[in-house]
Amino acid sequence: MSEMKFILLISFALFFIGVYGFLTRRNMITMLMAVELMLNAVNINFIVFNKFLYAEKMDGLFFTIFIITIAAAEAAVAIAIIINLYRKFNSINENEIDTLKW
Amino acid sequence: MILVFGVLTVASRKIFRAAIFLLFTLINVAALYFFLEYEFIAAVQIVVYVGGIVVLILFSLFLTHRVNSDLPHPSAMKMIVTFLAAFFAFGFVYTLLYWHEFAEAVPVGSAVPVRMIGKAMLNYGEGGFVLPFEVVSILLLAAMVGCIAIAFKTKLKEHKAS
Amino acid sequence: MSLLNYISMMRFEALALGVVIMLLLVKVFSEKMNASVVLGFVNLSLVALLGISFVGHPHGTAFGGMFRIDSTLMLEKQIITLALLLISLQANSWLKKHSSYLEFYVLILSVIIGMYFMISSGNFLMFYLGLEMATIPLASLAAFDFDRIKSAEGAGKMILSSAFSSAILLFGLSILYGTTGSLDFNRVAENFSLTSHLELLALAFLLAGFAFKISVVPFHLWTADTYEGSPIAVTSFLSVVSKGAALFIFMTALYQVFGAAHEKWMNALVLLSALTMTIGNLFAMRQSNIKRFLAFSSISQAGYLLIGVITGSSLGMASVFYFMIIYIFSNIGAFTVVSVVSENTGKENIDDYKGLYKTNPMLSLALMVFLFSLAGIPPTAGFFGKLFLMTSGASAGLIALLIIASLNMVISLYYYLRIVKAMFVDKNESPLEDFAKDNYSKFVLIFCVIVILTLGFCNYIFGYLQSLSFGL
Amino acid sequence: MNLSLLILIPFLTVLAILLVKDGKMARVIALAGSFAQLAAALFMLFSYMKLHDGSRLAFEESHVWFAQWNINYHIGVDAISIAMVLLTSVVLVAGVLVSWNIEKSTTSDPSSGGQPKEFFILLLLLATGAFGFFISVDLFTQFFFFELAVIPKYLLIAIWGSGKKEYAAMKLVLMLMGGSAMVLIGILGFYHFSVAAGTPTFDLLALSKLSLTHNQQMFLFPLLFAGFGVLSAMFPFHTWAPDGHSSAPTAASMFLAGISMKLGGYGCLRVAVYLLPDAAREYSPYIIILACIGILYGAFVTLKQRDIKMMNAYSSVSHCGFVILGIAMFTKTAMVGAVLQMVSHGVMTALFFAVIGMIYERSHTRMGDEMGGLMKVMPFLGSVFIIAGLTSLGLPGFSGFVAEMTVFVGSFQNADLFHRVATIIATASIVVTAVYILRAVGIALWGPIKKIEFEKLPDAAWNEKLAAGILVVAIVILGTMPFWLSDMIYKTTETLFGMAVK
Amino acid sequence: MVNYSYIALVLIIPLAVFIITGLFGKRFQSFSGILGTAGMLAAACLSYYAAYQYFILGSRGADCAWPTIIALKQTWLQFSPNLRIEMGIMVDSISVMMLVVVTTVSLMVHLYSISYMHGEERFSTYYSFLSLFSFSMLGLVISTNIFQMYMFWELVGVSSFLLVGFYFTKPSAVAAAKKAFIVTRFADLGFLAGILILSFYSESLDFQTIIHRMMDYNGSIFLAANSASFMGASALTWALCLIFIGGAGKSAMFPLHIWLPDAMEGPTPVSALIHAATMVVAGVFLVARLFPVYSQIPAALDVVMYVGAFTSLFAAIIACTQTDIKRVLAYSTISQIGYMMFGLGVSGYWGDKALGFSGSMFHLFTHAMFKALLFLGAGAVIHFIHSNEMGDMGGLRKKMPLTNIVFLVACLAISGIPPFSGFFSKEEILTAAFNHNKLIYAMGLVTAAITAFYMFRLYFSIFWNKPASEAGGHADAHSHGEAPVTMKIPLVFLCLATLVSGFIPFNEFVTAFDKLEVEFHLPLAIAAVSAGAIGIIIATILYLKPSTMPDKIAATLGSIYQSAHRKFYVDELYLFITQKVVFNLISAPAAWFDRNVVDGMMNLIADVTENFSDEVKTFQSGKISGYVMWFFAGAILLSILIVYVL
Repeated sequence: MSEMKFILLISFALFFIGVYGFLTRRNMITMLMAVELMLNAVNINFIVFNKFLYAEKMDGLFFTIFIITIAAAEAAVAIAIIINLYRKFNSINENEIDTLKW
Repeated sequence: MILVFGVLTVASRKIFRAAIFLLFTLINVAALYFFLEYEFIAAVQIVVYVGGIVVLILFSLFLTHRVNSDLPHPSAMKMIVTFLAAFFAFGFVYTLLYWHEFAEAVPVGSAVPVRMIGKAMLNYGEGGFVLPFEVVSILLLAAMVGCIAIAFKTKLKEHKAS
Repeated sequence: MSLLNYISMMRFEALALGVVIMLLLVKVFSEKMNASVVLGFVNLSLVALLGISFVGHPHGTAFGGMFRIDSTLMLEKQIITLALLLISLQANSWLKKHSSYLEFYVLILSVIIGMYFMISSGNFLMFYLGLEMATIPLASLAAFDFDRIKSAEGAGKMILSSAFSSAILLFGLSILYGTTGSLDFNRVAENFSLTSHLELLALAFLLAGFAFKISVVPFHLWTADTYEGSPIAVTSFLSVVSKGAALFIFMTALYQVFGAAHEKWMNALVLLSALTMTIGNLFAMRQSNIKRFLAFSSISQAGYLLIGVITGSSLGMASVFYFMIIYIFSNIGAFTVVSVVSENTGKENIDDYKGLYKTNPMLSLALMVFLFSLAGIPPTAGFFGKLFLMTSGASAGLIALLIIASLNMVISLYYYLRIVKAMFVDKNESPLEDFAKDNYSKFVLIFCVIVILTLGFCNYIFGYLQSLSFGL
Repeated sequence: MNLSLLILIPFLTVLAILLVKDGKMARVIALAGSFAQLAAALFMLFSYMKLHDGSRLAFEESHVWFAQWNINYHIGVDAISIAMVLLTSVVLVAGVLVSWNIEKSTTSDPSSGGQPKEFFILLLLLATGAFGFFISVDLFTQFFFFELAVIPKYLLIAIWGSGKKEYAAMKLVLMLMGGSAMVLIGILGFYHFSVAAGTPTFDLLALSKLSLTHNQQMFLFPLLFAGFGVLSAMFPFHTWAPDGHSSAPTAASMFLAGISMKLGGYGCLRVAVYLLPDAAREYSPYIIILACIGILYGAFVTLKQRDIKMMNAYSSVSHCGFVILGIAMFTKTAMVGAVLQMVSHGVMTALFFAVIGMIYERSHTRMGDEMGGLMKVMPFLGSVFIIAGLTSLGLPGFSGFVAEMTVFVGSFQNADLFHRVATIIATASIVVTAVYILRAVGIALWGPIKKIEFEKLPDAAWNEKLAAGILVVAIVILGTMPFWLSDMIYKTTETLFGMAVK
Repeated sequence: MVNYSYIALVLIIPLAVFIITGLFGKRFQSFSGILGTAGMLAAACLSYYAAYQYFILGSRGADCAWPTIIALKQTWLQFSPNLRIEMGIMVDSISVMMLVVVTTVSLMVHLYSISYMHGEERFSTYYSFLSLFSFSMLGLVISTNIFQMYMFWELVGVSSFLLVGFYFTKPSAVAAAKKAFIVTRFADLGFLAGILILSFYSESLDFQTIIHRMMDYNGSIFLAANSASFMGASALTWALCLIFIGGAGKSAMFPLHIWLPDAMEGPTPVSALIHAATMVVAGVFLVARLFPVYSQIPAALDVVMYVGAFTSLFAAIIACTQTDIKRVLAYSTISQIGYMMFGLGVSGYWGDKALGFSGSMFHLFTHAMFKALLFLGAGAVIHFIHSNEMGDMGGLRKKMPLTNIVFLVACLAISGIPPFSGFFSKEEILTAAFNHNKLIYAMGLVTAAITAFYMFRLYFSIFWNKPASEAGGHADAHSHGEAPVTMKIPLVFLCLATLVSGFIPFNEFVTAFDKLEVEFHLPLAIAAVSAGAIGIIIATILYLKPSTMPDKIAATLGSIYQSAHRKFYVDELYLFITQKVVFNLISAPAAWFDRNVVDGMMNLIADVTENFSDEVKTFQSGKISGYVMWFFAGAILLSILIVYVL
């Protein structure tokens, strides 16, 4: 196994750990954290591909930068919304936030 | 290390611990970048993620959570099913990756200097990223406005109400 | 390339950005500005935006292929701008009362700028940025009904699931980057090979990401909750503009980037389309909240739209445009009625509409026209839209899918008729009283009704759309 | 003769009614419009008779509608469509007349009635759809009008109906739309095959020249035939009819049975059989079986009905079985019979529903056994009822006889046992028909007067007399002078099916 | 060729009267009676003139047969190039004879009804229906085309229905009208099927063409029709038998006779016209019309013969036990028509063998006269007594002398006593039967005896028996019993006809084919007359004076009497079939099936969709992780599909 594929193994694993976390967690903030894990896995992918395959250009690298930036923005908005939710429901547990269903 | 902390992040029942584990994971990822000689990305990772997002998350945790309370335990059944699904998906995806033959070039030894990044960032020709750069700035602005609008206006209203 | 040239190419983006900056300046410097002046200004500028879009035929690429423009893309932008204009007019009375109307416009204009960029993108990076820009501020907009807890809940569901969705999409993109070595549409298309399983995986993940935005089953579950929770203006924006923009770029991506794999995605989309129509309909059947109901109905409409996408022919694409336009008018029209009722009475349940015809005949008639258009009943334009989609499907030989689609038309008629029945047939002890409608909403309603009743008979519009369409 | 007039007149009438405020004005306009339409239809008939060599489409008109799909606004008439148009305009006039007092409808359900403006708009919209359907030669255009004629029924029944009206209306519309969905698939299938053949088209004439393979025909035919069959209440898709008819307001029942069911029969003949003769021939045994079941079974079910409106609804199922049977028998004579039966049943059932509606408005009951002796108090309505009944049971001199006999004779031209037995089974229904008609006459009109309050019921008013009169005249004209119509139709049938049919 | 197209007027006049009185009769109630009678008088004169022209001025053709003249022919409806319904006028011996019969009886009834129906609320309606009937019946007899005949056949049935149900407020009248129509309708089904078969093979609906083609032994058409077999009989046999069913229905042959006695619920003149003289012989006329074809197929003729003979005996027996005078007459009508039927059945086509045909037609003619007379006489009695029951009558000979005489004449005629007309016609039929089949002859003879018996039972019960004062009923004992003059004229006229018509040289005029030389067989005549005489004598013994004998005999006969009295339970059988089988075993389950199974299926589809919708809704759990779970599963499944499957 090449080095690249090994690192990719790690990043893929990290991605699905994130998925697992998202799916099992009840707390919205931990869900957000799980998403961050997934995004990090994607970042690693981009960096690794850029590094090992297409080093002559910086597409992957820039993509990573933008993902990080956007992740920040997304997290900010998400947290704003979550805090908003917390004010209204006094909880951020998804089990308790289900006035909308069916 | 990344994986260990990642697992801990999603498995920890104490929410703060989870956050700290996330922090460690992110730092480890940064280390990985560093190791891959992308120092700039590593730096960004540390600054934005560790310095920004995690802090934000911790901050929001303080706001929303009673400090030492445990997270509710997800049902075992659900955990197993989810785990199996995620694991299966992982196996599937990784198998595909494993059998894919990349035209692996020899890694270019030198690191990408920050200057090049800066140049590319402002280049508007082929291989330049000025447009995304601008766009992302608008995006950040908009996100900011959105956050402010939601967080502050509701607060104001509540104040008025009380 | 001169600056003028850039501006001409990016006229939508530039002007919208200009308006955003103006609004921010207003916000900073003169907080006490009269609301109706600002709203009028924004609406006017949207009209201007639409107007200048018809000057000249810009085409070309800029920024190293990251930005592309041609007549088709112009058309797509015109369509979503038109929709935004209608929504803006419809939302007028709601916004006047709203404390943060300035922020609303800043956000929604940023969203539409994101959409412009997304539509015009020639590169997955730009596409991703545009997509996020069209999502993140929108999530905060979904929470804009500060008083209603449902609004916040919908927004929370939206932002979290869209974060997850974009993570999946990004994962696909990263793999695509790994296998093809580029993010540029043309380069990806060149390097894309059907033999690589990994690339197909990337395609699948991308499809899932797109499907989330277009709210295709089973990636649709956030839709209903968010639609119900959001302010009506945002709901209509989500259901029309958001969906439309995503669909446009989806078509571009499928045709221009993944054309080589068309058999794969066609078959996949046939499945998704069938599922979407059916499940969307089944959900819609039992709804009691009209917004939620319209959400599900819009899910099933997405299924019909996919038929046109699947065909991969220029006629199919033209039908998608055509249906999209009709759908904009029908859906925004319907939401306008809902918004008028809800603004005046605060009621959103289908049961509240009982006996509406007795007190508000014009409003009910308008809603009936919109619903029939959504259901595809002649002589409304929706009939033509749906039939054209299905005809394009027929010329591509998607008979099985068409069978499902036609059966779904029957089911959908059932629930559209439920509302018609509530308004026209059911007796109500205390129907909603006759209330005043604001002029903007009236204008939107009349305009939508006229368009819906005449569009099907104006054959040149379809000809125009077809001239701008392309296939695989 | 400009055929578009036939679509324009009712449509303009709709617009005119939209513009007026007053319900009284609305009905006058509606009546004027429908008379204009009748005049136009008659004018068309005469000019057709003058010019016709009986074979080709007359007064053709074709405008490109959507060039991209080869959709044309293509209209034209031959004898079959002329028959249908005439039928529709006659029923339209009668329907408007019958609904003259819809404003103060006196049915037992106080919630129904009112809103005359809306009522006439819907009625004329429905008629517009029917006219358009009958004269269009392009499948797309035809389908457009076809669907146009479905939805107004929902509102007509659900708003002005009685009994379980909402359920019935919904069921009716959904079943009809189910049928139209099948038709749609069939039409799209046609389009698909024409695309495959290199000439995408919706045009009936062009499609008839398309040589489809056996499998293609076998695939399309059941969809189209069953789809249209739903509309013409083919067993087992007939259950919308009893509920729908019995709940609908009088004029809507008249339209439903008089016109809508004909849309189905016309479609079966004009689209399914015309375009797919080979498949039609292969499927015809199954269709014949279904038709026979429909005819006989419908008749027997009718026997058991207490509600006379329900009774007529079921009898429509039985009668429309003859249409299907005539088409499936695959001889020219039988097809002519099918068309005649459509016309005849259209007028007859319209008359029947009209008179049932009038009686209902007076007696406030539709249960046959709660009436009795009504002949004594309302001799005019009673006589009309009996005339309708006699037409229904196929009395010579009335239209039903001509149509049924043509179907029988035509069916019997098939020399094999199966067709013969089927014909005989179908003929057997005339006895059952006689039984239920006489039963209805016996319990509702004859016998002693059951309720005191019946004795003071008024007989028909002028509008009712006029409506019934027009329909009776139509029935008698058809019944005593069928030759002009049947000859015309025979020639058209020869042109349309000359190759395929005995 | 003589022009007979004026015969069209014979039809048009009643039709015009029907339309005028039907539409405007309300305005001038009483006038419609006069109008109707005048119209009928004109029609009758035209018919007489036609008969005069045909029989007296015209002559037999070269082949010794009376010519068949198509006076008028107009295509009315073209089914296919070969098959068309033509409206026309066919003039031949039987149609001319029928014209005379129908117009005569109809005229009498019109005239009679003016006073009989006087004061009825729906007087004009009555006359319009009568005219309608006359029109239809006349149309029937002059038909050139089998379908034309079928059409008028149906019209006749409807007019009968309307007239029987004239007193529609009486439930029994309603039931009788329904029964009459439905039973004949059922028979018409056979007629129709027969027409379909016959027309298919002969490729024509025209009587002359059909007869011509079917008479051609070696023609391909006859061979095809005769060789195509179904269930052991040839297509032609089937066709003829089916057509005979049609005739049997109208002519009330067993087992389709049940409607006729009930049809007496109608006004009595109507019974005289329709249910005695004209419509009920339509079946006989039908068989006679197609007789050349029947004569080719002996099997079919045998059916006609046996059914006719059995019916005549069967009905005669029942007639002995009935107490309602109109019912007695009704059964006697059935019995006499049975006579005519078996007359045809025993006949052949050529030469001497054709005696049965000629006799049957003769009997048709004479029967029409004396049976109409009987009914009108009975009508006069009923008019006076206001009751139909024999028990309410008696000793009326004093009060109604004229009626007494005409009734007696008619009774003697029907009993076959010379020199009254019945004797001649009956004798011919019996002679033909004797030559053909002895069993039938025996049955005929017995029937003749029974006929004489029940007729005189009737006669004595009305006019003799107990004295008038004891008779019940609602007659005003002091009133003058005789009817007004408009009722008397028809009685007298018909009585004269009954007296003289026996001497018409009928065989000269009405024959199957060529000239018929009839030998008079004295022994047979004696046998027939003595049979009648025996019947009369028994009746005289039993009924001339009031006595208990009849009851004793009835008691002795016990169940046989009882079952004859109950009409051998045929009605009950029908009732069982219609009520129990058709309504409860077919209709009710069918209705149930339709509501619950067929409709249930449709509702089931809706329910399943709705339930499915409810099920599906639970996906929308309101929980993000649930949503994302679906998203994730969808994405993975989609990728598996895309990568491996599609």
